[in-house]
Amino acid sequence: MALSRDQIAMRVAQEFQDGDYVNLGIGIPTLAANFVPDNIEVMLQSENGLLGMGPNPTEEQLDADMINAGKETVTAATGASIFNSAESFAMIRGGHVDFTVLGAFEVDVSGNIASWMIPNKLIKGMGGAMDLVAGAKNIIVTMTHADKHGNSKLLQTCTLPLTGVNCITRIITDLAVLEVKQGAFHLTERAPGVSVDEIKSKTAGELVVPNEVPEMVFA
Amino acid sequence: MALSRDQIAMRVAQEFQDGDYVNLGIGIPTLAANFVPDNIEVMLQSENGLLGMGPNPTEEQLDADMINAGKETVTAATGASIFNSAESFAMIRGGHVDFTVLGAFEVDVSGNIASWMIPNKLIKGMGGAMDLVAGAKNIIVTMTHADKHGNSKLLQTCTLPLTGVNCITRIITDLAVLEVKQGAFHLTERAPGVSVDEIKSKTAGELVVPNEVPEMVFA
Amino acid sequence: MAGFDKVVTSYAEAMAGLEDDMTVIAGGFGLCGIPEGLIAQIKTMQTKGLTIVSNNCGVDSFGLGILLENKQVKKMVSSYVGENALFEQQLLNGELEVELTPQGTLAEKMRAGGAGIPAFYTATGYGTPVGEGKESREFNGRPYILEESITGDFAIVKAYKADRYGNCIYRHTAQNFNPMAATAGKITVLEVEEIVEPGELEPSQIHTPGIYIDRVIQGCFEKRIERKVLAK
Amino acid sequence: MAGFDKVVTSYAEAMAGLEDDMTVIAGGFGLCGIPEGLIAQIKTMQTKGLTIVSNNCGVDSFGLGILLENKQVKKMVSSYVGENALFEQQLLNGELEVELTPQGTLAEKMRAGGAGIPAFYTATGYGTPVGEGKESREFNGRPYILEESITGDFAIVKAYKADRYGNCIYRHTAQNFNPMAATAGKITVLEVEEIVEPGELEPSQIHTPGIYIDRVIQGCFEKRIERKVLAK
Repeated sequence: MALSRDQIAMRVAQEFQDGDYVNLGIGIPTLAANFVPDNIEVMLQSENGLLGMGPNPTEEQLDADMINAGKETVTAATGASIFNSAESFAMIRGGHVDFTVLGAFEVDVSGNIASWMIPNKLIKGMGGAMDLVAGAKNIIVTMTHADKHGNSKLLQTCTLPLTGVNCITRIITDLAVLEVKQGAFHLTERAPGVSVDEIKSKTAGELVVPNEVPEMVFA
Repeated sequence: MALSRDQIAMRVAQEFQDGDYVNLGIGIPTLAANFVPDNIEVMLQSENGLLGMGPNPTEEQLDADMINAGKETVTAATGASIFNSAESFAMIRGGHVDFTVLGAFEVDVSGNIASWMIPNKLIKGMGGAMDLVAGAKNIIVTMTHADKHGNSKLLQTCTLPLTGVNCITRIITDLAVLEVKQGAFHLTERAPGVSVDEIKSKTAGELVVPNEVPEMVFA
Repeated sequence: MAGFDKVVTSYAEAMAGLEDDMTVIAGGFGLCGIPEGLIAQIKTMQTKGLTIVSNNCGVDSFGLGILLENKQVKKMVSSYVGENALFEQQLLNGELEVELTPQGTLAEKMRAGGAGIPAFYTATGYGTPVGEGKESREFNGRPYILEESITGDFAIVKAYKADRYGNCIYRHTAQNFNPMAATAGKITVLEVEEIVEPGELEPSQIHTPGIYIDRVIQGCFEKRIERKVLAK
Repeated sequence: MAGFDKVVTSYAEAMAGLEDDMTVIAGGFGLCGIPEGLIAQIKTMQTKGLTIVSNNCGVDSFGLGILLENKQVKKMVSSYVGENALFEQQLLNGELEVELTPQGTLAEKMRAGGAGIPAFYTATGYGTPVGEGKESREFNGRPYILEESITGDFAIVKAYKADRYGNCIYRHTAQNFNPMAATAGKITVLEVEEIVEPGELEPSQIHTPGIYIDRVIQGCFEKRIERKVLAK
């Protein structure tokens, strides 16, 4: 069965290693913070200028000067640092952030990603997404495998305006985990109870399927 | 009579206005700090990362972590700020420092300056001089009009490797004050008791001399 | 010896010299760390045809949004304007131009503008609409695009504490774009929560040295919260 | 959960992985704010053929000068080396290469290296020997030259206090090149006067966030003064 949003986030959190600096986009990526295994620690980077983002504040802790990149009120974790936007993106673009996790409208077999604009429909802007995909050491895209009309979001070539090129190497969807390499999606795991055939039918871009595709394991 | 080093510095200090941020090079320029008129205040920038340089320390104030760009021990004046080298030169190169005063081996009628290298003889390096002449709003060169062999240091074309091009607009020597514009040195003041003829004879580059050349006035 | 005392006592004085069609760089991220009183003063002045460089454009009734409402803005240079319905409407009507710029590129463009760097290369935006029409070049086998710096006729900046010389510190994440904006204005105006005497701020802890600041005004801030989220 | 604890207890551990012919970026200005113990460790390791990027090269018997003395340095990238007679001698002998780089350009090259900016334009050095062989281009009618960024296999940095996560602050003008050097090493090693617990440093007053730091070691500093000048 397709994973819930929480389950996708849970699978994402398995990627992290102790000591990783991680930037989580809005939506499912943010949920991953809730599922970091007990035996490791990651530090969350928020691109408005906070490294070591803590939980949302209590009413007593609430402070208008303490927000994250999603403009939500947050706290600073022990050992946090706070800095300006140029420093924050120096950190991101200089390759110092270990993981960026973000959502997407489309990803293609060349590792291109479209996540910020739907012409004539959505003109909100790219925020920090283009910087994040250009700079992070490892990028994970989380999204549903297909849109609500059943159309695949894993394409041979993205159709929407791009956020970045040749930058996506790993995708975690509600159905599968896939690597992007050598011009194809490589299926490495499937959601528990989801068949390889279902994944094939919902993947429009070239898909490489090994003989054995293990199910994801949740602790 | 030719000005002493202190007198050159005194004349330099007359250029400053209340509220100016000033970077003073090693030698005569540094002396100018001693002659800032009582009714104005300037703030000294030291390019190793100090804005608001104070006097040298007493034995009690002495601190190895508190030096200026000449590597001398100094103090911080009230209202000083301390920052890193990239910030210091952002300040300089971004045109935020009002005055740079520095010495030179040669200056020419195009406003070119040579101050850092004598081939096969002196290989100390340019330090911050190239940044300062490229960035400051106003640059004053202080030097003796001629070298110790009597050779003019105000040339038609510099012969030594340059520090910067088309950047010098004002020169204060032991004999005169000159503006550099339209491909010539323009004599504007002479040292008390120094004749226009002496200045002419010691200026190798094209010199424009007005009918009246007032003597410098010292308070 | 008043040369370094940059404190002004009225908003009119603070924004004196602002004219139609000027470029204004504004600090702040969303509604966090914005110079509320200076924005209100621009509204009062009714200056038209402004180009505003700011990561966001406030919300419909607060922050820079009030200048949109008042039709004073010709062009916005921003990375994200999704909180602002009026923005979308004016854009679709053709009343407003927008130059969408990646957030990190925007921050770096302001810094470069203040630092005398006219242009720099970045990988951000290569191969995307942001890179269209810009020079691209490879360094060490990777493609980058050339981005030019930004400077403004004015910069409006919000800090926590400043001394009379303009040396200032920012509080928590209200820092954001403010330090870069401060460096990039021909005239930089700083609105602060508290003015202190020179010497009260520790020199090596100052975020923005006073050399970048032309005027300092004591403000009074609402500090509206855009998304109040509390611990569960 | 030791992932963020970067404290090491021996200099051998601090500089582990340094090999012949590597590039080392060093913080410090003259003898101020230099990682004394890390430099001594490089001498102990006898690593040869090093390229050292540092504003200065110490003096003959102290700071980076001891690596010159020990003939471990193949090339220096510096802005000013006038305090060092040995330097001049090795240069004239052809034992040493030098790349003289304006001080501000050097600082910006390190910052750019750490910030993912492969190159930038600057007016500094245009029309001088520094600009020779470099691309030049006009922006707004003024000529600039293209300068490329610098990164190192190692960066060695000196701070005042750091927490176990590597967050640190510098003291007075011992800051200088250290923050930029810290960002530009593949492995960045921080030698500090005092190690504190995470949370002891105020987050918005941290000069270098721990993300740039790989190893932290408690040092013991002589802090030699290059030019002691006292008030008259």
